[in-house]
Amino acid sequence: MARKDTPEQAEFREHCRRWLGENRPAPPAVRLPEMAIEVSTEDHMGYLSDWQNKCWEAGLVGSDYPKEYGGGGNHGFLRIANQEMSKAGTPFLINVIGLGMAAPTILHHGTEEQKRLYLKPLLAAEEIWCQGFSEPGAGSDLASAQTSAVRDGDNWIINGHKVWTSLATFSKWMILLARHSNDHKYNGLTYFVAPIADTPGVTVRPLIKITGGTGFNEVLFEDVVISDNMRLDEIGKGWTVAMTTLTHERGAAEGAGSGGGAGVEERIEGLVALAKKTPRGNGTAWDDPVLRDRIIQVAIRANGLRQTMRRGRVEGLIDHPMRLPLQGKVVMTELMQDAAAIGMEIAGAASSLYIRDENAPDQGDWPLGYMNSYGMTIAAGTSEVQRNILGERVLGLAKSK
Amino acid sequence: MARKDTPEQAEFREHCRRWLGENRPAPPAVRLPEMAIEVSTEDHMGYLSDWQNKCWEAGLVGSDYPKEYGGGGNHGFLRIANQEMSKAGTPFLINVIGLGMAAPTILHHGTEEQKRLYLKPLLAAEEIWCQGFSEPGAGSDLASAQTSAVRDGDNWIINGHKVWTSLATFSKWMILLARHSNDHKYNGLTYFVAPIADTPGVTVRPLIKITGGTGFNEVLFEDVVISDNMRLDEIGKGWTVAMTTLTHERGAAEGAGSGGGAGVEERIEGLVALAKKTPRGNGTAWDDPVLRDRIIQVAIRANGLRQTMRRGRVEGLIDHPMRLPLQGKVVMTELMQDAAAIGMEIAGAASSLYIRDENAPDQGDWPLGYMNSYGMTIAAGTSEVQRNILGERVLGLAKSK
Amino acid sequence: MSQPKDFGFGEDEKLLRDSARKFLSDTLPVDKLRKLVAGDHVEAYESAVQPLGYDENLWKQIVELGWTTLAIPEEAGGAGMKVVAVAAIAEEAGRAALPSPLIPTLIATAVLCEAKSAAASSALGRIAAGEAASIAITNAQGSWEPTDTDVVASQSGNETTLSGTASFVQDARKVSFFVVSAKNSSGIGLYVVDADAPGVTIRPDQIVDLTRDQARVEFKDVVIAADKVVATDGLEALRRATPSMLVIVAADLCGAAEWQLQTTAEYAKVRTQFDHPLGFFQAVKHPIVNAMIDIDRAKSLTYAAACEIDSEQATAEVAARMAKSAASDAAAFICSRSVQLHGGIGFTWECDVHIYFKRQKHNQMLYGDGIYQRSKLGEML
Amino acid sequence: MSQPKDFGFGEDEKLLRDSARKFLSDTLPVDKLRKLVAGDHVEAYESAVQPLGYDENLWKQIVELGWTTLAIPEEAGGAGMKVVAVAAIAEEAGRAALPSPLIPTLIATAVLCEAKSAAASSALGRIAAGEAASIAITNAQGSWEPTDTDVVASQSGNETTLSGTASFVQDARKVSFFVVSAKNSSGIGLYVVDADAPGVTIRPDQIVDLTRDQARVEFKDVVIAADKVVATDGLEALRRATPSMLVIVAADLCGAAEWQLQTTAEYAKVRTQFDHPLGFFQAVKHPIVNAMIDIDRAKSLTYAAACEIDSEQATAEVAARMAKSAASDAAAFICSRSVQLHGGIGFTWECDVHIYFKRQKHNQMLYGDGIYQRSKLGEML
Repeated sequence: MARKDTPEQAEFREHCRRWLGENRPAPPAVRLPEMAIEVSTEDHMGYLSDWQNKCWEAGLVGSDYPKEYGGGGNHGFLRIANQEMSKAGTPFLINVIGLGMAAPTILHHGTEEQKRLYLKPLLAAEEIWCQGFSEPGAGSDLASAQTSAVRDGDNWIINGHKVWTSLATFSKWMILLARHSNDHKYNGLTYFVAPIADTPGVTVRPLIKITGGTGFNEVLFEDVVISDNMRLDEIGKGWTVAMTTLTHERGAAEGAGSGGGAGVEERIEGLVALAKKTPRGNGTAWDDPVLRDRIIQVAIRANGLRQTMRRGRVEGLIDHPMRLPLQGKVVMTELMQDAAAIGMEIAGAASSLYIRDENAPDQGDWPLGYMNSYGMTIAAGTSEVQRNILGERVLGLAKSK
Repeated sequence: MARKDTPEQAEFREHCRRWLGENRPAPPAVRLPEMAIEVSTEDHMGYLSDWQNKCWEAGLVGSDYPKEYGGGGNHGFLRIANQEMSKAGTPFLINVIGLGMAAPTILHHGTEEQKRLYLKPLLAAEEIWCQGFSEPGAGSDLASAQTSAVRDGDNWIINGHKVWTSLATFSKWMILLARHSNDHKYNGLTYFVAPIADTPGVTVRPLIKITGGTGFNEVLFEDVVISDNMRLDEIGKGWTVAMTTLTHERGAAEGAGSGGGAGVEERIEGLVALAKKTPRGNGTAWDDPVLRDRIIQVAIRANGLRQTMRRGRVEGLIDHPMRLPLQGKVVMTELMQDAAAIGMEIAGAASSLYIRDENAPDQGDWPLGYMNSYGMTIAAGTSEVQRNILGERVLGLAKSK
Repeated sequence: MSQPKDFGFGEDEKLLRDSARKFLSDTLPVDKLRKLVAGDHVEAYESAVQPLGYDENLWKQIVELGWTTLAIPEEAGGAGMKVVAVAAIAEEAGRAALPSPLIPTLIATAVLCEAKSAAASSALGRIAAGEAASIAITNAQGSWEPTDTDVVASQSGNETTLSGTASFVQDARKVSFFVVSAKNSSGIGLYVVDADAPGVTIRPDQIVDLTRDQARVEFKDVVIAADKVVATDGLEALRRATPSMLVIVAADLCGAAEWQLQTTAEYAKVRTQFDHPLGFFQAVKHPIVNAMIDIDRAKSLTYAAACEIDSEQATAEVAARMAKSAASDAAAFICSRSVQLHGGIGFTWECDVHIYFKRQKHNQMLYGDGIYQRSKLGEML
Repeated sequence: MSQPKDFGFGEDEKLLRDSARKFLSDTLPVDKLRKLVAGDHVEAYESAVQPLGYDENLWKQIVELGWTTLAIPEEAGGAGMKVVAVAAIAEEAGRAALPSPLIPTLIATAVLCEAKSAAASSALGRIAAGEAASIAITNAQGSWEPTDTDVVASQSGNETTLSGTASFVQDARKVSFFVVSAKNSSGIGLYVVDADAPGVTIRPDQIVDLTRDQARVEFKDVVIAADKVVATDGLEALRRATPSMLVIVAADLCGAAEWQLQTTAEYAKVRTQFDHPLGFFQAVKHPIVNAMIDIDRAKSLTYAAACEIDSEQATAEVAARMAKSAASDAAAFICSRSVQLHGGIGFTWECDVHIYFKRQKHNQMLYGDGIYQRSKLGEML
C-alpha cells in the first residue's frame, strides 16, 4: 500500500513546495557537475553549502533527526522533503556522504556527546564529511582494510592509505574504518570519525579520473593522533558499524535529497533528443530503427526502474522485503552506463569530441558520462558484488566467497 | 601456415572426391535427424551403419589408424576425408561416439589385444559404441561419478546409473568411468569398455527429451560382471583416460567426419531464407531492420567461426596453441542456440507450430532446433565449464572450483 | 484521472490475488499439472490431435470463483473490477501455468467491454453466466495488426455471413464462442460466433505449448444474427482493448517467469557439483540475479500499465507495450537460463521446467514480441 | 583468384609482423606511451590546443623501417606487399596504441592506389619518400558515405579551386598532405592538397582519444595544380578502397583489444580480493573469456577480409564490413570490461587502461560502428 501523507506531512509537503518555489537559487556562473561527489571548485562548494544551509534552516534537511541534534524532530518528513526537492529540480545537497552515510551511522552508533557534536554542523553543511573505507588493497573486499589504529593511552595512532575519498579536499571529517588487530579479519576492525582538515600527518591528494577530472582523492595518514572519543561504538565493532553505513549508502543511490532517479529519466530524454537532432542519411538517427530499438530498450528500463521504486512501496506487490531495494544501485548505474554508450553510438564520429570542443554534441556529455558511469558501477559495491548480495540475501543462494 | 597436401594426400583427396561423387546414397524414406546422437529408429540405424561401412571399405573412415587394427595406415588422411565428406554433404557417420571418443582412447590406452579386438568393428560400424560418463549426481563434475566397480578375481562387478548415453539402444559397447575406491576423488576412478547389449544386469531405458524426442538413454548396471581384460589402462587411472576421451570429444564438436561446421552455415542460410519468405507488414521479416541486424549478427558470428577454424591452422596467426581449438564447442553451440531463437522471433505467431503441423515454418525446425540446442550447450561440458577451461588453460586465471 | 501510487492494488485486489494463488497451488500443484499436460509424451506430440490436457472440473471451479467475470461491468452481471485485478489473476494463472480458457476469456471480455453495444452486453452476459470465449482476429500470417484479418463479412439484405479463416485462435477447443473480426463495407466488424454454429470448423494446430490449444477456425457462409453483430465498425474497440490484451499476457508471463526463477534458484541451492551448491558459482548466481531483475522490471511495468488503463491515461498503450516488451524479454531470458542451469535434467521431459519454457515461448510471441512492441513504441514516442 | 588457406600470411608477413611487434615493444613500452600521451593530464584535456603527444623521432624510424610504403606498388617506389601485411602492421600499431600518422597514411595509400592516375602515382611517390598523408572525405555530420562531402571543387578554365571544410580528419596535424574529396561537375573528385598550402586552415578538435589528433580542415579558394587532381570522378576509387580502410581500422582495433585482454587477464591474476585472485571469480573470469572469443572472431574476420581484398574477391566489401562490425563490437566489450574489472584503479588516470579505452572508442566509430556496418551488409546480403 502506498504511504499516504498524514495531515502533518501534507502540511509539511505544502511548506516544502512553497518554500522551494520561492527560494530557488539562481544558477551559479559555471555549470554545476552532475553529482555532489564531482564538485571540485571552491565556488561550487560555497554555492552548494549555502544552499544546503538554507534548506536546513527551512527545515527541509534533517527534518527527521531529533531536535537536540539540529534536526526537525519529525517522522516521515525526510522522504517528503526529498521528493519535493527532486520534483522542484533544485540543486543537489552537497554534504551527500555526511547525510547519506555518516549521519545515520552516528545516530545509530554514536554516544550522546558524539551526536550533539557532529550532527548539527553536518546537517547545516557547516562541516563537510567524507568516507575512508577503500584502500589500494581493499576495494570490493572492504574488510581486508589495512590502515592501522594503534592504541596509545587515550589516543589512537593512525597510519594508512585511503582512496576514492570524494569531497576529501573540502571535508573536515572522515568516517574511517581502521584495523586495531590482525588476529581477525572482521573483528579486528574499529570505526572512527577522524578529523582530516589541518590535521598533522594527514595528506589529501586529488586522484585524477579516467575523464581527466578530479573529485576523488587519496588520503594518507602518517602517525596521525586522534582521540579515543572519536571512536564510534566499541573496539572490534568496526565491521558492524560499516554495515550500517553501507546499508544507507545503497539507499543513497535512490538519491536521498539530491535529485536522485531524475538523473535516469533526464538521461533518457537526452538520448531521444540527441537522436532526433542528429542528422543521419536523409533523416535523423531517430529514424534508424536499430538505434531506436536500443533507445527504447533503455527507455523501458528507465520506466521500469521508476515503476519498481513505486512498487517497492506497495506491500501487496512485494515478493521479498529486500528484493527491490537492493536492486536499485546496480540497475540504475548500469542503465546510466548503457544509455551513455548508446549516446556515443548516436553521436557517431562526433562522439570523439570532448567537453571543450565547440562542436561536441551536448557539450561532450556522452563520452564524459560514459566514462563517469564506471565510477558508479565500481564504487559503493561493484555491480559484481551487488549481484552476489542479491543472489545471497534475496534468493538464498550459497555465498560466492 | 596452412597445411599443404603432400602428393599422397592430394591423390587421396582426389580418391575421396571421386568415390563420394560416385557413391552418394539415395536419401532414406524418412528424413534423417540433424545429428547421429538423435537417431532413434532401426531404419535410420541400418541405413547409416551401411553407409559408414561403405566409407570404411573405401578407405574414408579410419584412414589414419594402423592397418593391423582395421585402418588405412596413413598420416593426415583423416582430415582430408572429413573435409571431403563435409563438402560432399553426404550423410553423417553414425558411430560418432566410437570414432570421436572411444577409438582414440583405445588407441592411446589400450593393450595390443584390446586394439585388435575393438577398433576394426568400430571403424566399420559393425559395432556401435556409447559413452558412460555422466550420472544423475555427476554432470559437470564428472569426477564425482559413483558407479562402482568392485574387483572379484578376474572380474569386476559393476553397479550404478549412467545417463545421457546417446545411441545406447543400438550400442554393443560402452566406454565406462567407474569408481573402484572412495578414498580419492580422482585416483579412485577406473576406466572400462563394458558390453551392454544382451548383458545380464544391464537395462537401457530411453530418456525423453524436452522436445518430446528420444535419442538419449539411461543405462542401469545391477551386479553386472565384466572381465578384467575390459579394463583400459591401470586401476586408478580412470580420470587420466577420461581426459583423453574428453579432449577428443571437444575436437569432435568441430565435426570429425560428420558434416561438422556446415551445420552452422546451413542454419544461417536457413535463417535468411526464413526471413525473406516470412511476410511482415507490406514486405517480409527481412525488411525489418531490427530483425535483419540480429540475423546479420549471427551471420557474422558464423563466418567468424569458419574463419577462426581457418586461422587455427595458420601458425603465424595463433596466440596460444589451445586458444582457438578450445573455443569451438562453446562458440558453435551458443551460435546455433541464438540462431534458432532468432528463427522463432522471425516466425512470430507461427513459432508456436510444431513439427507435425502442416503450416509450421520449415516443418517446425525452429522451435525444435531451439530446444535441441540446449542439449548442445549442456552436454560434453556445459558452456559454463567450457568458459572455466578457457579462462584457466588459455589465460592462466585461477581455478574456479 | 490521476494515478494512485499503489497502482490501485488495494486490500480487495490483494485478497483476490492471495486466494487465487492459494487455490491454484492447492488444486494444481506442479506434479498434477505435469500429469495433466505432459503425463504421456507420445500423446502430447504424436497423436493426430493433441490432447486438451485440461481439467474441466477445475475450470468449473474457476468460473464459480468468479475469475472470468472480474472485469465485466456490474450492469452486465460481472464484478466490475479494475484491470489491475485482472492482471493479478492473470499473473497467478501464469504462475500455475494454468491450462484453461481463462486468459482468452479475459481478453475477449476486454474487447467486448470496449465495443459498448447491445450485442456486446449480451455476449458479456454469456461470459458472466459461465461461458468461455476467445478472440479470432489474427490472419494466417500471424499479423498482430487489428486491420489484418482473413475473414470477410458480407451483407445481403439484413443477413450477415462470415467467410474465411481466423488463425492462431487461442484455446479454441475450450470455448463456446468466438469474437471474430472481419472485413466489411465499413472497415472491420466484430461478430459473435458460436463454436458449434453451422459452417464453423475448428482445425487444431499442433503446437509446442502443452498448456493450451490453438486452432485455425474456418467460417463457411456462417450466418450472423443481428443480435450478434458486436460492432460494424469495430477497429476502435480493438485498438482500445489492445492495452488490456497486452497487460493480461504480460501478467501471465510475469507469473510464469517468477515460477521459473524460484524453481531455478531452488535447484541451485540443492544441486551440488564440485563440492559446492550450484549457486555458489557466479556463472550460475549472476544469471539468476539478472533474470530476477528483468522479471521485477516486467512486473512493475505490468502493474503500472494496468493502472494506466484503469485511470484512463492516454498513454496506456505506451505503458502496455513497454510492459509486454519487458515481460517477453524477461521470459525469453529465464526460459533460456532455467533449462541451461538445470543442466542435463533440465533437458528432459521429466523435469517440470519445459512445461513453463513452452508456455513462455508461446506467450513471448503472442500479440507481438519485444522487437514488435518497441517498433510500435517508436511510432508513439 | 582462389583464396589461400593461410590468408596469404606467409613467412615474409610473419617476419614483418614479428619485427614490428618487437620494435614497438622495445621503443614504445606502455610506460613510455603513458608519459608521451598522458603524462600531464591538464595539458591533455585543458590546454587550448591539445598536445600532439607523439614522438617524431620514433615516426622517422617507422618511416625508415618502411611501414608506410608496404602497400605502395613497386613501380611507385614501394614494397608492393599485400593488404594482409598492411593489416598485420596495423594490428601492431593498435597493440602499441601507437600515436602516429601511420594508420591515416596507410588508408590514404589505399585510396591513392585505387585511383590509378599520374597524380595518384605522384602522391604515392611522396609517401614512398617518407611523407605522411590523411584522407579528408568526411562532412560536418560525420557521414561515412563517400558521396557526402562539404568541400566543393570549382573549375574555372584550367584552374581548380577547393572551398569548404572537411571534418573528422585523422591526425591532420601530423601529415604533410591530404587526399580531399570534393563535389565537382562529374560527381566527387579527389585532390591532393598540401597541409601548408595557401588557403588551408587546420582547426584541431578537442578529442577524447589521447593517441591521435583530429581536425576540421578548412579550404578557402585553395588552388589545385593539374598534377594534383587525383581523379575528377573519384567515387569508384573511394568505394574500391573502402574494404582496405575498414580492414586497417579493424586490425588496429584487434591489436589494441588484445592488449586490453591480456592486461585485464594479468590484473585478474595478481589482484587478490576475498582471499582469491580476481580470476577465481566467474564474474571476472567469464567476461574475460567472452572478450577473448569476441576478439578472436574479429581477428579471424579481419585476416579473412584482408585476404579477400588481396585475392580480388567480389565479396571483399562484405568481408570487410563483417570484420569492422565484429572488431568494433569486440572493442566496445573489452573496453567496458577492462575498466570495470580493474575496479577503482581502472577508473584512474594513472592506470594505463584508459589510454586504450579511448583509442578504442574512437576506432569503434571510425568509418562506422557495428550497427552501421550491419545496415550496409543488409543491403548486400
